[in-house]
Amino acid sequence: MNEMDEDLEIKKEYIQLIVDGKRLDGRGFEELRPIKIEAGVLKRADGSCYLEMGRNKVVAAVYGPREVHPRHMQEPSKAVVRYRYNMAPFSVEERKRPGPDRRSVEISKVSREAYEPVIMKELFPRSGIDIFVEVLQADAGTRTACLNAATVALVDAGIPMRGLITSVAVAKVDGVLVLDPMKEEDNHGEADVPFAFVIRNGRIESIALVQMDGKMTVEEMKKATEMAKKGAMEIYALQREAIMKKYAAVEIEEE
Amino acid sequence: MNEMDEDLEIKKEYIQLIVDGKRLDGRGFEELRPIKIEAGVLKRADGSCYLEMGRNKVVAAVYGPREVHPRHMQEPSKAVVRYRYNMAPFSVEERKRPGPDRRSVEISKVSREAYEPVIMKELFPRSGIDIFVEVLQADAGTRTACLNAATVALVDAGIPMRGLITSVAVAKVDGVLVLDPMKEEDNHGEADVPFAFVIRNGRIESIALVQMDGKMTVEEMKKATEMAKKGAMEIYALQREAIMKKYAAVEIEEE
Amino acid sequence: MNEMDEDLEIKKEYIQLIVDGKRLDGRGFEELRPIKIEAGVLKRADGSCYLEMGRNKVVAAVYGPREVHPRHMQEPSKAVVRYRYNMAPFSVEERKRPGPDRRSVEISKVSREAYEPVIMKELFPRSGIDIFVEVLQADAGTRTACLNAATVALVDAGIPMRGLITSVAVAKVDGVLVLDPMKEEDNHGEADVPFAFVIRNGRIESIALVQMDGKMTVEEMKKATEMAKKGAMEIYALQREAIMKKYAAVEIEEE
Amino acid sequence: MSEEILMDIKKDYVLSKLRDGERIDGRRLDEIRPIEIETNLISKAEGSALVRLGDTQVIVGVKMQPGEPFPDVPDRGVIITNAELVPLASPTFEAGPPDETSIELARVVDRGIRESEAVDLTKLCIEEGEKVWMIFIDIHALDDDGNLIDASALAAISALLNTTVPAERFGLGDDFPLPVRNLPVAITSLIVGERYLIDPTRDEMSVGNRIITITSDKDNNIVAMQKSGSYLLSEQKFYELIDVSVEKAKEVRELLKEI
Amino acid sequence: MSEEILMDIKKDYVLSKLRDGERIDGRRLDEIRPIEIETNLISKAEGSALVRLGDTQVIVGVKMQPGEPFPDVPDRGVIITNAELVPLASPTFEAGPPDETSIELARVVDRGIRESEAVDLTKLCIEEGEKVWMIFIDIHALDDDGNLIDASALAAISALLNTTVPAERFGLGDDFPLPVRNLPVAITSLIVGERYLIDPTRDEMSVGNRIITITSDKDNNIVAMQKSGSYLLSEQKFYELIDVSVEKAKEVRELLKEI
Amino acid sequence: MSEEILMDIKKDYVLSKLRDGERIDGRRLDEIRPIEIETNLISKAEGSALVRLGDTQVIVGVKMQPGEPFPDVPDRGVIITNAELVPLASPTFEAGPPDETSIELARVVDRGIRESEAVDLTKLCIEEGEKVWMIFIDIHALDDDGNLIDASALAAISALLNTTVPAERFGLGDDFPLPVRNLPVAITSLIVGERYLIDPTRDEMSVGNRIITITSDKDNNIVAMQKSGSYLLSEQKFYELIDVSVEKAKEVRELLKEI
Repeated sequence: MNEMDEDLEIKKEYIQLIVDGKRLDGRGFEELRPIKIEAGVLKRADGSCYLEMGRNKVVAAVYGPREVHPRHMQEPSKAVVRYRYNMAPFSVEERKRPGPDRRSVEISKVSREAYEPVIMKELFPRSGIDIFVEVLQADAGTRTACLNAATVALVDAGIPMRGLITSVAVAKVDGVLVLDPMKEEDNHGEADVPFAFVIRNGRIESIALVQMDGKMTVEEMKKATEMAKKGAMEIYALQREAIMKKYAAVEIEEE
Repeated sequence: MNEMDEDLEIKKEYIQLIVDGKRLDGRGFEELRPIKIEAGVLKRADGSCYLEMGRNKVVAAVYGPREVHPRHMQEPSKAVVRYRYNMAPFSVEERKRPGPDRRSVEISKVSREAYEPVIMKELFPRSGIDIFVEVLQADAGTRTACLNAATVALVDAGIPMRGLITSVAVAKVDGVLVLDPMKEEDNHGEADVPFAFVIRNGRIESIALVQMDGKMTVEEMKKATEMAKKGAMEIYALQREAIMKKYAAVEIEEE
Repeated sequence: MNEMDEDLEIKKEYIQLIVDGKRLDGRGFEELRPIKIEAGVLKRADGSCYLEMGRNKVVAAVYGPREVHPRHMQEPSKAVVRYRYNMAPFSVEERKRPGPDRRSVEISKVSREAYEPVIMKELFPRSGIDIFVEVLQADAGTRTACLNAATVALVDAGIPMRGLITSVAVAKVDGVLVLDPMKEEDNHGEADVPFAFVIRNGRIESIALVQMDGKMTVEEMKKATEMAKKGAMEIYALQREAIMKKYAAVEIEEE
Repeated sequence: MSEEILMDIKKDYVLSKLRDGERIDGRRLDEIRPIEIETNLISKAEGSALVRLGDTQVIVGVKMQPGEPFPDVPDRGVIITNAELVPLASPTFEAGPPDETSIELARVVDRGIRESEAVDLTKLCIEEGEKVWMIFIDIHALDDDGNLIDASALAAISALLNTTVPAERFGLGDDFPLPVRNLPVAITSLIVGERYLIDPTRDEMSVGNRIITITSDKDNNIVAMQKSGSYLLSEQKFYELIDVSVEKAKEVRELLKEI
Repeated sequence: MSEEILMDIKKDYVLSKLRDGERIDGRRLDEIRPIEIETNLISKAEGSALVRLGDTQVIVGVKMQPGEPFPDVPDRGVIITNAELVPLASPTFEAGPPDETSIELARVVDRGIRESEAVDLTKLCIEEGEKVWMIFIDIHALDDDGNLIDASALAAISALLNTTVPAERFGLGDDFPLPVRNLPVAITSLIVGERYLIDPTRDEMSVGNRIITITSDKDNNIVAMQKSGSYLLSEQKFYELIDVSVEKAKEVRELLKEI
Repeated sequence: MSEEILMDIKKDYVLSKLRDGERIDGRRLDEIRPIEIETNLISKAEGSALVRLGDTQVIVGVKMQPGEPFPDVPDRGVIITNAELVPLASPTFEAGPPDETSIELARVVDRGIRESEAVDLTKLCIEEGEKVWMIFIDIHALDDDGNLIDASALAAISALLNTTVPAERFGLGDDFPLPVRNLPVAITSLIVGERYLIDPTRDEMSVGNRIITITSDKDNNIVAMQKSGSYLLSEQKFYELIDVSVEKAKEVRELLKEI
């Protein structure tokens, strides 16, 4: 059935996720998974990025500003931003049928809506800016990993932005809030809240994306937001570093 | 399989449908099911109608005359009429997969062809007149119920017509002809003949739709037509009443 | 699953295909199946052909040069050639779902690419030349049968060409090469190599199509090519004959 | 000359002839074009027939295989009718999923066969509620010179008459002929003003796609009807058409008896 | 007058009123339109509800049938939520497969029901690992005058409250009421500059599609959230919206208790 | 500068160099770009490989699961090969269902593996006629700088060499390495007038998409061939290409032996 072909996010049986005050992978509650970012990994794209966030492996590519086809999709006074989130069939435990499912359509929509107010679309009338992200391996938090990669790819492509987007989730597991949940915490946890923030002049200015499913009190939600902000600042530093490294490499090459 | 995803009209086992000269729901042979019609039930549509005919519950909406997209579908000298018959997934016993199947494509076609010669298309060159009907609950005769609702919605939308369309079916069950068959009579009967007539100046002028499946002699078919005409005149009175009531309500409001 | 809906070419169990130096149907190794060709079998098409090659039965139709829709598909300096290979649902043992599968998409592509350099496309800017082939009964070698029929239909339609295309396959069965394999030889054989040649001034000029699956040594492949060339010349004679017959018939009619 | 202008010229010609009570191909108003039926062309199919109705050509293949019955009729075979209007058959047909025309065609043909109970489906039960024979009737248009409906309906019943149930291939006993017990025949008329033309050609259809198909069976019962096209039909003409269609069907049915 | 100009005029009007802290229909900024809930309209469905939220109308039907459980939760029923934005409901909706708007709508409604554990799925196991009850929640928009999300979420939980599991029809014992144990309520706000409008109408949406939906349950837990639309949200406003949404949900929940 | 003019300039440049027997990147006519093979990147897949052929990058993942065999080979595993030319990999790729290019790519890669009998499918029967291992080979293009076919074919066989059958996960005994017993290698050449360029880059493809792929196995048998593109090939060149392709395949095969 059409309406079923998706990665249903099912609440599974209870598993103890916090043992002796530590998470299953030994991380502290406010600790990110290891992150690896490399800018400029693809030749054909105008900007690109490879990113690992824990066991997630994603690639982002940016094409544009370029012509928009078909023409009636053009906007006379600004660029059209597209965002396509896609999972490779082999990226998950059970092979995923190729092509968009309802989950990826939704993620693509909210991710695009996060970038639209940040990209200086008015500089490129009638143009298109395309952001493509491919999940090669998935392990919870793929949408946040992809948003982080997309930001680096956009900078790599030289797309002017009002700020940088940095994304991380907070989960509630065994009654406590934890930063950047991995697969087990996402599957067996009580709540998951992915955030994306706009960072400008080195500080968080606003929320570009927020979704949530699970159960949290109002107070927990506010605490989760604070926790996510701290995590985002750490990721932001790594995004900057990857960009710098690329530019440095280019400069060395150019000398 | 694509070609199977439809409500197959299957002849089921024999059930006695006429008991002591009466139909299973107590109706006489030439008696319609109870009908309820309300015009102007939707805000967004230009015209609308809610109609019950026995256990059938349908809503019709009319949009137009309005612009036609894409442009190459426009006709330079007249309006383009569209008709979309659709069943809600929960309208039938076994949940129906959303979207058009072969049965609804055919019903949409013959229904549109019934209205095309009646709507004064030549008054609205390059425009579109869209008739949308939704079956919320189905109980045999949905196409006739929808046609009756569409007529009221068209009048409510102020679309000029050469006459009004009124629709009713005749079935053959246990060897006799009955007007406006319900589900049991349709499923277990010997024949079903849906008609739509054009009524003008209070009398039936012509046949706008006729289909048939089952088995009938030539004489029975002629008798069925006469029976349908009588039924149609009764429905026509109710359609007029619903329209009058709406106008009266409007006039009262406007005073 | 979408990616499975196709006629998978599976290697089946071993069956002895050469008995006493003869093929199962009594043919010699370099002998074609009986071929029957009739030109001009359809009224509506601009050119047409019915062709039997063994138990294969195919019809080809050519429409054009004609207008191309939608317009953006037009090419300003030459005709657009389309080729659609399609199998009737009843043409194979197990009923085939209507519509294109991956196999027919590939066959359509390589067949179109065989005709594109042969048809004088530059004579018909902005036009379309459509070649449609329908397999009514399939028995190995349908793509070669269709190419042979398409050539006759193109001539029948009066489309100017640089040469005629003639197609035949060579298979390897029980270690020997055989011309024009039938179903059993294709299913249980070791290799299958369909060729299409361009014939001009009565001799083979070049290869317009070649595909291969199976296992062959380099030497066998060269020998297979020679064998195919000889078979193609025989088919070419029959194609000419069918065309002549049609013209003769036309002339007689016109007298 | 553009297709549109050509159609207008044809239309004028058809109408001017008709004013004198004549058809452009010289037929009487109620005359059906010559019919040829060839059966058993497709040995890979369980049954097949090619029908030529004038220059219109349709081939129908019947394939059968065991499958699940519908839950409400657990002891009966299943008929599935499908029509492909492949672009080979007409310059106006396009490749792609079935459009409303091909869906209507398949459904009108299907109704004639189903409602006349042409196939005795009760003989096609293999195991009640579990397994029955599925009959796939595939209509494949080859050349559309008008009135594909009647040609398709005729090819369908001809192919069924010619069908052998492939029981052996599925390890279900001996093959046996498909039990066909009725002979539905569809007659389509084109309505032109006060007149109607039986079995219209494509050139005649240029006056407007205003047709009605009336299918009747061996006992002269009406078993299916379909008014198709944007027009209004007077009751009087409707009655006339019923009478004449049932009469003409008898003529055509004689051909079926020879199969 | 073109649709675009009309939208601009509406937008100006909405904004000018808002400068005085007023809404064009006279509501307070945090006031929800009048709500009517009608249940049990569709006797063919296992549960159904029509919700009128001002002039917005949505009908939800619930169908149930036995099916296979997901392998990782072999003992639980399955919920499948689907939304059709049929072209009857708005001049901007088009026929065709679900687009991103209807997919998002279905998923946001689904999350509220799923995450609040509104239905006790453990009570819907028929045979562990083999057969469980499938719940199809079909959202059918009838009239989109703004905020289809809240209307749909309300119609969905209302229909579930009204659902009878049709065990008898499938030979699985006596029918029983669907075990519903929580009452999620979605509250959607439109962000306009420094202000927000709860339960926006379509005319109000002319200022830009910048909304956030916050769903909370009977214990005032947040169970689902969705920021939707191209805009940036300040942290301060986010916190305010959480507080007010949970409060407003309480009001709406009172209506559900009457079903 | 428009894409079209740019292509024309590239084409002129390629052709002018070629007149001197040179390639624009300095390679010999029959020289393959540097190859890097990285395996085992995707731990969620049963096997995986990333191939870099110059700047062209392709990743292939292999997933396995039990499934039904085809009725005519009830004791053999099933291979299903699929290619996605995602728009990330090239400005000319578009999202959507597979087009003829990606279908051809998948089928050419598939034929090389299938016909060389690279995987011993008889070792992948679980229960004859009921259950066998299904091998899903998913080709995912990352960067198309020309000759995706050879890169994909190489990544596919590399991923298979690296595949472990996940028997344990499905309760079917111990995991075991996928039985790979042949090493098909595809070599694609671009035909330019009287010459051919082995392993063409995208810039070289600007002279016209006229290629032929010849796949050979460890015993130097040809196992698959595909002429692709609108052109005519002389018999003489065909024979030359067969010889050189088999030779070059040997070179590439050495890299596979290191996995």
